[in-house]
Amino acid sequence: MLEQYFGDYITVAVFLATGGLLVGAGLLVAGLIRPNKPSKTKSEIYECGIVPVGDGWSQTHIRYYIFALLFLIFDVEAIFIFPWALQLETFAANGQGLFVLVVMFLFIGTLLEGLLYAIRKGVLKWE
Amino acid sequence: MIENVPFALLLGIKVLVVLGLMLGVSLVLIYAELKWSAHIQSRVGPWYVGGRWGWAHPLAEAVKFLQKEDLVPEEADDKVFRLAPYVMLAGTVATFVVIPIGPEWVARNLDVGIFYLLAISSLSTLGVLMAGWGSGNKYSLIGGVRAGAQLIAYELPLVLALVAVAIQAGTLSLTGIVEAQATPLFTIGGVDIALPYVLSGQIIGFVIFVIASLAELNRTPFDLPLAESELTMGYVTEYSGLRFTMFFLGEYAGMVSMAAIVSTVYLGGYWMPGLSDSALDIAGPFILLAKIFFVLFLFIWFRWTWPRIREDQLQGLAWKWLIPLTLFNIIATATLKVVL
Amino acid sequence: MTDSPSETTELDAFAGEFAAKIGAERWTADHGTVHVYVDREHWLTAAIAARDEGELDFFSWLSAVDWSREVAVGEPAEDVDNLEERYEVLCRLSSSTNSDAVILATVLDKEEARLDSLTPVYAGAAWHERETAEMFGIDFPGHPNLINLYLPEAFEGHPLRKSFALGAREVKPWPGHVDVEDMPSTENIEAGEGS
Amino acid sequence: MTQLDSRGIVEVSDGGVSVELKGEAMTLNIGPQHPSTHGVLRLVAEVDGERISKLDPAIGYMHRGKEKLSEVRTYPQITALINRIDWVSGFANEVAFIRAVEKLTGIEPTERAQMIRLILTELTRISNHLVFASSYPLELGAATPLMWAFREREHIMDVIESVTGGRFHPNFNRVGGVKPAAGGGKTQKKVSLDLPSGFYASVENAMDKAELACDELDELVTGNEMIQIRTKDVGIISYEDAVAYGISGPNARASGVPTDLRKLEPDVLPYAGLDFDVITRENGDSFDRYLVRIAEIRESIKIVRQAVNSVPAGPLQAKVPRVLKVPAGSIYVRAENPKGEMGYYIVSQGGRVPYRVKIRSASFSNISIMSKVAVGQLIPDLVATMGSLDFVLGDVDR
Repeated sequence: MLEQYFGDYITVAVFLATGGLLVGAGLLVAGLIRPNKPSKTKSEIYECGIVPVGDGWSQTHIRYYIFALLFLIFDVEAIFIFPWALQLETFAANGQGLFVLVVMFLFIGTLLEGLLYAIRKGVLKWE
Repeated sequence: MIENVPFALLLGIKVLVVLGLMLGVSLVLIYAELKWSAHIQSRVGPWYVGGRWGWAHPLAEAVKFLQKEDLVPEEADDKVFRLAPYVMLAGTVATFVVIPIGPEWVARNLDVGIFYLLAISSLSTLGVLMAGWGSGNKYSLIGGVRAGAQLIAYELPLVLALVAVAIQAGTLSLTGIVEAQATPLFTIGGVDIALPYVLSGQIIGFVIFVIASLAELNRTPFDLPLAESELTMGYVTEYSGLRFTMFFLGEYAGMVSMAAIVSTVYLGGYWMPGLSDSALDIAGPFILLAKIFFVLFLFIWFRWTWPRIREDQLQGLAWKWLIPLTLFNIIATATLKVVL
Repeated sequence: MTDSPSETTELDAFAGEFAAKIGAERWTADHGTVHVYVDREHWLTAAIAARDEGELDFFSWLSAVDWSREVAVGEPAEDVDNLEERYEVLCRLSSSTNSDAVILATVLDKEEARLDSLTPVYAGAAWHERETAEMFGIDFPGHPNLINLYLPEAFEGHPLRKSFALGAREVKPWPGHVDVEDMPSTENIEAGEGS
Repeated sequence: MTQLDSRGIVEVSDGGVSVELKGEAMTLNIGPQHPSTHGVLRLVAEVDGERISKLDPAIGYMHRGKEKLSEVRTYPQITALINRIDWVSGFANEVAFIRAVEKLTGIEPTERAQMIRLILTELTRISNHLVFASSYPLELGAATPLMWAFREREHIMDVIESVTGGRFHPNFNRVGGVKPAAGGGKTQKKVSLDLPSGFYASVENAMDKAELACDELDELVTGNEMIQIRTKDVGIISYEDAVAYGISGPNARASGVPTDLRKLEPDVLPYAGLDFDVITRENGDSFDRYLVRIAEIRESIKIVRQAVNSVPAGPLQAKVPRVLKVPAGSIYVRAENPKGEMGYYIVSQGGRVPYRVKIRSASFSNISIMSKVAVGQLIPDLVATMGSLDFVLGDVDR
């Protein structure tokens, strides 16, 4: 019974671990075969054959900030759509199809309007 | 019979089967890409290793990579750098949990199948992001950031395209979705006609899903995180030896899993018209494999035909076209579902 | 060939006209190549005039010739004893629409190798002047970024000066000994020293 | 419009939707060992995210001092030196130099040799542009055009090889004509090296294949939406900038500059009797530069087809003294290299070696504009612009 309940989680966990094990085992085998002669030059960062200038971790201007916000909004909304999608048939069978459709259209319409606003505001344009 | 096998043993068998399938198909895919791209470019491709048509070429490459020295740059963030391939591959392997290869053949038929897929497939992008950040290399950093941006932009079309499928199928379980596609829609001359979703209402969803999955997989025309001519090798610039191979393998295994999802959700998965359930138990995996390779052929064909687009264009495509289109697709599917 | 009389006269006429336009007195038009000589003080104004009055908008190249009595490599100049030591800076300008073209030239004393930069007039002169500066040691006041183009900053000497010896020729006189050098002995190869 | 507060946050005043962090400037080396720098060009870019705020090309990794080396070589020896300047179009490099020497000495090359030079120059141009048309899509991420264009280019290389004996560095020009005899020496019998048998048929075949390559490229690359959005309005060079920077050849013609030295310098090679158009375009963006080159391939095919039918009979070489001494004087001769204006300024003092040779190569001026064009571009645009300028490092550094 417990298996039935936790089986899902156990399966997923085992599969995740398998992926990790695959890498680990591969590296282990490779570690036995491969040469290991570290040197200063080998451990340098590759920057087209030139000694790197400055730090590789400088604060970078990523232009995806707004996209990330938009994404968050849409992704959360998408979660709300799924239950509705699954229950649509039941509602339709009960004769409430039109009602749930209109409700969801309003919802999606609001989303679209938000996206349209963002586009019109030039958020998606790279300056 | 299956009920009597202990859970742990069954799970072990499933893991081995899935792993074998994933690695086997990935190796065949690497070979197929070498050959297909060669033929697209009027070359012959691998020719010598293994005697005939160079069939052992991917194996030889794997052996070669095993012998390569494993370098970790001094300036890299050691832990993140080393952890990245694990995350990448773990995420990819875990996607195979829910993909059914026959009516009874699925590692675990999760109720939240589609949800699970979307969540777990993003994990490999996390691996890419870690690799980009951990390398301490500027190209890698830019590549990793690009990968993150791509995930953000194309996760939504993926999700929203699948919402329409969920509406049509009425379930999130992948086995359920395949069964829904096998359900006859109408009868012509006494023959029940069932159609995969690509032919019965989800053509827009299919196209968008394929485009978005190309972006998720960082395949051309969306291979910006690697972008050889701009960022030398993007997020894998600093990786060498087997660690690099793991990214390589992860990329191809990711393709296989994505192709499996597309085949299952839109092309009917293991199901084929005219075959009974018991026949599908045996033929199912092969049918699915054939569909997977059809999708993979599309992926490869696109890669060797098209150039790469720019990030702002990539973002624009997702936000201005794909997302509104998927929303429209949801509305259309839902309306049809209620009306019919 | 441009040596036919009619063409030469045509070219002469063009050269004379052009020299008048930019206020230069000396010009030559041998071998179909027009040289117009200006003073170093008028270098910049001559270039401006050449662009605006002469309608030579295309900047082709800028370089120099080192006239020197002592020559480290190669053959010395003709009549070397009476040679006046100098740098000749040359700038080729042409038209983008027709075949008009001149080489603007000026003469610099070796001691005062300095010349106004043409970058305000022709943006493309920037790299050519940097090249000339490092190769000949000529200074271009007014240049926005006069650093070495090819050579490392620590490099000493100016390679295209006639006094600059060519390393390869110092070691091996031409035609060199490449052809008569001993072949690597076969024993070494068999012993596997290469691997 | 924008104000920077103490946290480094830029606030846009219209409604405050776009609030973005201002990043640090990062110095990024692109090259010398980089897939898209065609050799060893190094671009030191200051980038903010992916936006380039300053670009400084650093050249000189391939500087071979050809001008200095020329001062210690006789004129025939220099020919071998200079066809290595732009190694993608080796033969075309030689033409301007050899014509300069011929004009200084007053030796008139034979008509047959001139026509052969013309044909080989045009074949070189087609081959150069095919290399461009194959490598440029690769820089934009498309790998297949490379193979297709190189496949057809091979036929042209075969023709060049069958005539000159060399594929990249023909060293075929002689003062007064073209290489007259193969073999030679004491033991071998002298063999007259004229155009090989089957030359006309193989040229015809190569031209058909080149045309096929153009058609294929049109289908695969030119009409491709993604190529177009990547290259249109990217890296725009205005007419004024083009001439002020000395940009020549297809790059200049894409900006509307009508200069084509094949028309302007009729006494270098006998183009006068041949019918062809000078291709110009207006926008000066990367896509136009690509289009100009594809159109020029077609024009060159036209030229070659006319030229092979009008190769005059006669000797390959004029009478030239055994030891070539060039009278004192200075001359500048330029010719239309596939990359642009290739010219040689030769100062002779009457001896066997020149006193000074100034080599004017096209790529040097062509890429000097990068530091101006690249500012404000994204890294992918930089690659698209750089590739569209079609430079070769040997031609930049000399």
